[in-house]
Amino acid sequence: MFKRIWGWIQRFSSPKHFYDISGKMIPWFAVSALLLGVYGLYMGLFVAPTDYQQGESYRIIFIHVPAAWMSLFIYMVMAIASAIGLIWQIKLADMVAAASAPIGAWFTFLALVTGSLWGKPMWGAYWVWDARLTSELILLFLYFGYMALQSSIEDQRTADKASGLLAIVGVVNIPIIHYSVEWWNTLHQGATVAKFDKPSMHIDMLIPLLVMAFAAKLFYAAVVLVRARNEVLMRERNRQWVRELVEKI
Amino acid sequence: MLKAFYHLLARDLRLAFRLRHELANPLIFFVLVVSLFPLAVTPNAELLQEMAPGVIWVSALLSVLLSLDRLFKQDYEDGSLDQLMLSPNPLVILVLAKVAAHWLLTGLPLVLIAPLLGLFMYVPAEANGVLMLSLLLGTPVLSLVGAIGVSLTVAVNRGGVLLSLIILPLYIPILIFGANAVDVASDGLSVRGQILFLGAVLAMSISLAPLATAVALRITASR
Amino acid sequence: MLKAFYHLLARDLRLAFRLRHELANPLIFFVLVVSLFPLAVTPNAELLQEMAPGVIWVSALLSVLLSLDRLFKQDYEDGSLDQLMLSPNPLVILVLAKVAAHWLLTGLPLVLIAPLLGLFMYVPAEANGVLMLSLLLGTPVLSLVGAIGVSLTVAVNRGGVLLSLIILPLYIPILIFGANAVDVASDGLSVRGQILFLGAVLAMSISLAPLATAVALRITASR
Amino acid sequence: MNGSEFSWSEFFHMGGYAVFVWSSYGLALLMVVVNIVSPIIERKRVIARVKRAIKREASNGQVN
Amino acid sequence: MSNTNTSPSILETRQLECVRDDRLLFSGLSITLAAGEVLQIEGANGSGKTSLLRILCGLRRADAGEVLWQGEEVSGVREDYYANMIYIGHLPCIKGDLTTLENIRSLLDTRSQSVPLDEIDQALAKVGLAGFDDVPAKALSSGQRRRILLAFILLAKARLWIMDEPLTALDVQGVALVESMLLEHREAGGSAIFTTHHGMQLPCEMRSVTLGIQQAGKC
Amino acid sequence: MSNTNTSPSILETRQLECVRDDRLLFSGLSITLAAGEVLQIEGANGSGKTSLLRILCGLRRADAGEVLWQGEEVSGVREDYYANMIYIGHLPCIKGDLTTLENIRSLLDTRSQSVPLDEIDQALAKVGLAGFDDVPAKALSSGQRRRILLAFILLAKARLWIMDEPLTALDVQGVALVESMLLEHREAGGSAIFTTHHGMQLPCEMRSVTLGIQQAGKC
Ligand code: HEM
Ligand SMILES: Nc1ncnc2c1ncn2[C@@H]1O[C@H](COP(=O)(O)OP(=O)(O)OP(=O)(O)O)[C@@H](O)[C@H]1O
Ligand SMILES: Nc1ncnc2c1ncn2[C@@H]1O[C@H](COP(=O)(O)OP(=O)(O)OP(=O)(O)O)[C@@H](O)[C@H]1O
Ligand SMILES: [Mg+2]
Ligand SMILES: [Mg+2]
Repeated sequence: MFKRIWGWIQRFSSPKHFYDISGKMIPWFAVSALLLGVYGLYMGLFVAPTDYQQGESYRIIFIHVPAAWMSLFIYMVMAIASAIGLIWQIKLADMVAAASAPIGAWFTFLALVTGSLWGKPMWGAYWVWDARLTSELILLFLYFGYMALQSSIEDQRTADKASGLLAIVGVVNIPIIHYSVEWWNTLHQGATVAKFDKPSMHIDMLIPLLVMAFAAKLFYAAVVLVRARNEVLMRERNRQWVRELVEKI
Repeated sequence: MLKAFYHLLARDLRLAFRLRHELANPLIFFVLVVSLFPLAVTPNAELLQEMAPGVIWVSALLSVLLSLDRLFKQDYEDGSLDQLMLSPNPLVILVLAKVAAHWLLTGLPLVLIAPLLGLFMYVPAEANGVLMLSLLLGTPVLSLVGAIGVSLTVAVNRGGVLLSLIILPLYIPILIFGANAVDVASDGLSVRGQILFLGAVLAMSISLAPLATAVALRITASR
Repeated sequence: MLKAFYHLLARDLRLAFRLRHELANPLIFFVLVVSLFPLAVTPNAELLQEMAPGVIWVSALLSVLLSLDRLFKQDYEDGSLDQLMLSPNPLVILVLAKVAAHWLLTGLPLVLIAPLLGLFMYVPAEANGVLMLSLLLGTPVLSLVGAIGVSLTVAVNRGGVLLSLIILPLYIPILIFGANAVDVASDGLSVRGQILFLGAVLAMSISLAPLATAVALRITASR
Repeated sequence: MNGSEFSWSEFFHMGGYAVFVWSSYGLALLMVVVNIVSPIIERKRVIARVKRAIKREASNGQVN
Repeated sequence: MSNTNTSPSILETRQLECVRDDRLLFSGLSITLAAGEVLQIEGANGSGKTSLLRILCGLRRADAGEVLWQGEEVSGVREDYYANMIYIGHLPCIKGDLTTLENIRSLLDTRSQSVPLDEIDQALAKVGLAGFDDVPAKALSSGQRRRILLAFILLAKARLWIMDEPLTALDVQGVALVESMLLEHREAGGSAIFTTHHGMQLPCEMRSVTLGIQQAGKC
Repeated sequence: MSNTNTSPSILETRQLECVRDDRLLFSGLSITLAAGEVLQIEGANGSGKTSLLRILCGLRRADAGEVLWQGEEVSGVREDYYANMIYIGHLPCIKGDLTTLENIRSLLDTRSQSVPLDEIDQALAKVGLAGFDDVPAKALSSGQRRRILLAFILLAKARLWIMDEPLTALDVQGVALVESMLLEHREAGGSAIFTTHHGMQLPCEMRSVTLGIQQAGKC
């Protein structure tokens, strides 16, 4: 039984098989991300009511919150994939991890900037040293570290393992960072920062938010597959099947 | 196994004592960086006192960070690291020995001199004790976690800044709790929570970090 | 001669761009170190604003310091430095080219990102301009003076901390005037004096430091 | 919008928060575009590289 | 031959493969080394000799195939393998700040061996470093530094020597010294694998494997 | 002989002395090298060959004596000397991150030489690196890296070659290549000084100076 599953995993995770399957999956993800995104934007920009406290500025939420969620989600994906790659020596997992990092960094960056842009009208400052903000900034650095390590080691196999180990160590640290920052903030912080007091959200706001979040996930799925396919081509460039495939393109 | 630990520790210490001036370097760097702040920010006593815990902790952190490549860099470059990996002893033990030597040579001196700097920066006497204690618990974690980073970057030329990029985010919790403990102690409050946290992190890093470092070293050696 | 300058500059830049990630490293280090302070000291806006000029300048200084071994270390270790010294072109020109490349790769990015960090640390908008200007005048001096130090220590293994020891004292005047300019500008006063001083020091170091560096390199090569 | 007549200028005005809201959305759009375009460019580069390698090996093979 | 487990081989490789960057360096490489055998790995620059030796030591992972120590997969018997094998690579493994004696001591320490001083002195004399025992290694010339490693090899008393270009930087006497060391080692039942570009003449039978020319070196 | 200023010597040393740490490596060393002459510096490990070559280049200062380039003290005619001399030391001078081509280009740049691409390609082909021109040097084996230097020597067209252990890491073909390079260079009227431990057979007359044995090598 176990053997069969293992065999199946290995077959599926063979780069060639992945390349074929993912080629078929990408259009589906891309199209549904597009449809959901357009629908979410429509709902968010035209249908959702104006917030009585924040006015129209709150509409940033439909970008900001999905981006922030994705930034955490993608890091988790990256760390889990790295662990799989490191423990079971599945190359495909390493490729997915490597492909995820830049996307995750982009989402983190987006969350930071949109949060900043939101912060200016809300708090009167682009940046405050709030716990959540600070940990998001640190998350960005964790991504940068992963990518820097990945790209500075020549040997691909070594690079994968080294940066994978870093991703795992980082994931152990994320909760520690999270709690320490939170705790630090509550100790230090008086009234300087208006905390996000979460408004009990209007259903018309919640729906576009969730739709956008889902669209972001699908978008990630599509992009990560495209990137992973690139990695497959690059790393398997000496295999016969890649050569045949490339000749045809 | 204990013998292997002891021998490697002794070698690293001997090597450091051979270059006697090297010994003092992280210490001097620490003192220099701390003393940049009164110059750059303000000589005002009150403000200095307020900044002191943070500044001292940041400087300690930076000087450990900068001395990290002592850990494996040379051994890597001259091939001794290969010999270590080919030792019949478990790699984890050897890693622990090297980290212990590193801490004795960099962390410990910082711990010992910190109260003096605290004095210079107007840290109250009772908080000065907490400063030492927090560094005593925190600096070994810096060495232990740093070892993972060094072993990952040792093969990368000019890895210095890359190392900081990788390591600094991981250091942040220690920094926050360490500096905060001193801060709170200056206000005369209890610091039990912070100290317990630092202790817990230390225990965790002693048990996990050498393993991760050993794995990282095997990855690095595979060139 | 100009061609030699240009070629060497181009080589160093090419080498840096080859390692694209390396490019960003001093910058990221700078940002990381600056952001350690709010974490270690306080997130309080007022206090941060007061510390900001000093903290930003100290961090800039440290990140230039740490990137200094980029200047000659590798060239020394792989023997390229010997080849440079055996070049028919005057060594001073070659030194200037290397320092120029170093500044373009580390100092300039710091100058460009500093206003953003100023924003994070609540530096007032008008003082932010002065921050940039002071760094623009100051960071080349850091590279120029740093080059002397590196060329003296490059032959010493593990020279990192030794280097700081030699260089930091020389950096202190720049630090004081640079940070002070921003400080004064935050209070809305004129900073003409400070800026003139920084300019004068820059002019002096451009004309003298490369000479000193060339001499130091000849000494170092004589192994 | 809530019932009141919809006007595009009001929509773009975003109740005075236009700069913040639209730059956020603009940035998000930019990020989406970059994330679509850059892997596609990368793919072209990889394929070109493999093709070059094939060519080089073919010519080397004749020499040997 | 490589499949008979009963052979008294001390080191054996099965279908080793090594790929670097894009190029296949070797594949299907099966070598059997018995006690008392000396094997030279030959091959042009870049043919993969260093890579092969690092794989044999377990420092690098092969892209396919396995390395067996006395019939068992190396990763399973690491401790035993490393206690009986010694590897000398391209790099000097020498600390410039330690003296010759201290260098040897700490190299032996990594193998958990402690050797009495007079034995070390003998070995130093044998490799031509008598009188240099308290000179810091950085004040030695490149050839003298390599000689420290020769003393280390003598003292380690390992059964299998794996040496990458042991003749680097050695003068004529140094080369003769290595040759006589290998002979003695072989006579005592030890085995060795080495690479060299500079003709080493051993007056004993010596097998050799050439990388690069035949794609699948067999012996 | 060493005192006749009219001799057509291109490099000449007078009463050179070198002391390292406490030991006198050589003293009173006077060498004259004419155009078209090849000189081998011999000596056991640690006899001071590297030190001597560095002194000849002006990288190290002699403890006594002087080095003359075409009859004039080197420190006075640096520019001319360095434009006509090339030194290859123990160290590779190679940047792992640059490609073979870029490495050669930047080595030539330090000499302010610009060489057309096809000439570089020819040189690369000659040293056996054809097709490696866009490979980063760190992905080359140790011997391949040394070959980049050989191409550099060919392209630099210097009149005097000073080479410290040029055969390091080279395989048999590599050694033959260096030999033929030296021959051609000599035929074209160039001179060379080199050290090597690994017998280089030049079918031309070749002088040699041995360090270490006679305290004051004269010739
Ligand atoms: C640079 C500034 C900001 C950053 C880095 C930031 C970061 C984050 C992060 C990381 C999350 C996800 C938290 C989680 O799921 O655990 C989040 C959620 C959220 N943020 Fe921000 N934020 C910023 C500014 C703001 C501002 C100014 C507001 C509005 C006043 C805001 C409102 C929200 C809301 C409503 C959520 C969803 C809450 C939840 O899921 O619990 N953020 N933000
Ligand atoms: N770090 C590396 N990354 C990628 N490829 C490498 C690396 N090191 C070596 N190679 C490649 O692997 C091949 C074999 O290298 P290796 O060092 O094993 O050769 P070698 O037989 O020891 O050569 P030499 O005689 O020159 O020492 C070389 O052709 C080189 O291109
Ligand atoms: N950095 C140094 N400091 C002090 N003494 C040194 C240093 N380098 C070399 N020596 C001494 O100088 C002597 C000559 O060294 P050198 O490197 O010139 O020898 P060599 O003839 O090139 O030897 P090899 O054949 O081993 O390369 C050696 O005996 C050594 O003890
Ligand atoms: Mg080799
Ligand atoms: Mg020598």
